[in-house]
Amino acid sequence: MTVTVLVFAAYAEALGAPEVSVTVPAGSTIADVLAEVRALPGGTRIPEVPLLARNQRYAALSDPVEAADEIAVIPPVAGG
Amino acid sequence: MTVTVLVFAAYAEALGAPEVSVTVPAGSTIADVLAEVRALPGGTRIPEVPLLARNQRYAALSDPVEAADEIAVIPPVAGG
Amino acid sequence: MPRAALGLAPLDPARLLAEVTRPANGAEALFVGTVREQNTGRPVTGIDYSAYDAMALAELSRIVEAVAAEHGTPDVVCEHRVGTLAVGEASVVVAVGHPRRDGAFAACRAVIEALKARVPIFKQEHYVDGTREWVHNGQR
Amino acid sequence: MPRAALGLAPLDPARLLAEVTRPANGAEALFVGTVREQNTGRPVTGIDYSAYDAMALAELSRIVEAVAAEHGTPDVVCEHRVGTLAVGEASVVVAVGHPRRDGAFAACRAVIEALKARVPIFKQEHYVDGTREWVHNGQR
Repeated sequence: MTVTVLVFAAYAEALGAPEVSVTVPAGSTIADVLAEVRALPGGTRIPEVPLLARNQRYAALSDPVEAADEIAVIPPVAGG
Repeated sequence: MTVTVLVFAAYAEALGAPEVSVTVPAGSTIADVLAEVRALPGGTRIPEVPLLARNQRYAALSDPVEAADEIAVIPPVAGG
Repeated sequence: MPRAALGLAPLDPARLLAEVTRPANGAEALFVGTVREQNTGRPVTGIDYSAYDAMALAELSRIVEAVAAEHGTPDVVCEHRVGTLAVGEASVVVAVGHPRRDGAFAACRAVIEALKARVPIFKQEHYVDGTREWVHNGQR
Repeated sequence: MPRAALGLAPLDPARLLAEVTRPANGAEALFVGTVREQNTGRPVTGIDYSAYDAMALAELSRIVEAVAAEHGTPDVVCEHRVGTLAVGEASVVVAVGHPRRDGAFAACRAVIEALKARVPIFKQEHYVDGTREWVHNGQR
């Protein structure tokens, strides 16, 4: 399945886009999606365990992913 | 010597005036002044050890008093 | 600079906030005390605040200066209102500007706590049934 | 009611303060974060704030609702600005109204701490020498 992944700030600069699509087998986890994102050009600038979100809530590497999910890889936050 | 004593709020109501004059011997302390104030009509509504000030700073019962001093007997505070 | 005031005019929190907002500061903390519609269960219609004016101003000035020195910022201001206040009106405003939020919160809190403990200001609550009562901070 | 917002328009602390001032409250605490003229010693000319907009608003809404429930007051509001901000401009305002000052301070502090830890907002500082850098709260 194809999963859309949102990236932000320094991570978007590293990947050259605010959003990327990756292909993973059905039954994959967020960890599998992240591995594909980190395999893209510039992807190694994303740490091995970044902040991750699924459908606008923080999520764990082990959480399952479905094709319709909005997955995000989130840089260290700076609000305030 | 004659000393002017300022009183406030419930204490002013008790004494019927915002300011009273009492006569004490030279060399007296604030305790001596307070004793005279408490001897006035209504004066026993002032506690034995109220908040006291001398020249607009908090003072102790044992502090000396001079005729020119501004002495105050201060009810429990309620600012804020 | 640290500044304290006591007066009859309505307080303007936005003006105090602007006063402590400077390029050196990254955080501003503001505290506003307002007249509640009830106190310890009794409906309140208003409050008369009075003060030992000269000493209250002197004591409040000493407080803002001490807190400013303690917390390392000049931007500590406090104004207290006196006179008759209606429910919802502000009786006191404390504003602090500080490089960091820890300092801003701590200094703001320090001013209001010292004010409540030490500044000779008095209040008489007016109740719905027409009675009035002197109340003080130790009763809370 | 608890309320959160994220937007490009300049923030208006006085409006948020008015929003949380109600007859049931005796205390209002306000926190304002502003752009400092320098950060870790480097002169700053401005900051770009950006966000994962939908999640930032969702997360901030969850925070104000949780803090309101925890501290027993509905009057918890927070607005965060995004876009390019100049030195001295407000990036965030938290306003809390509460019957008591302990609750007002604690709830106000809780919102800004949770926001800084959890809300997906990002910032890039612009320095006097023309360079820019992504910075984050863990660096402080």
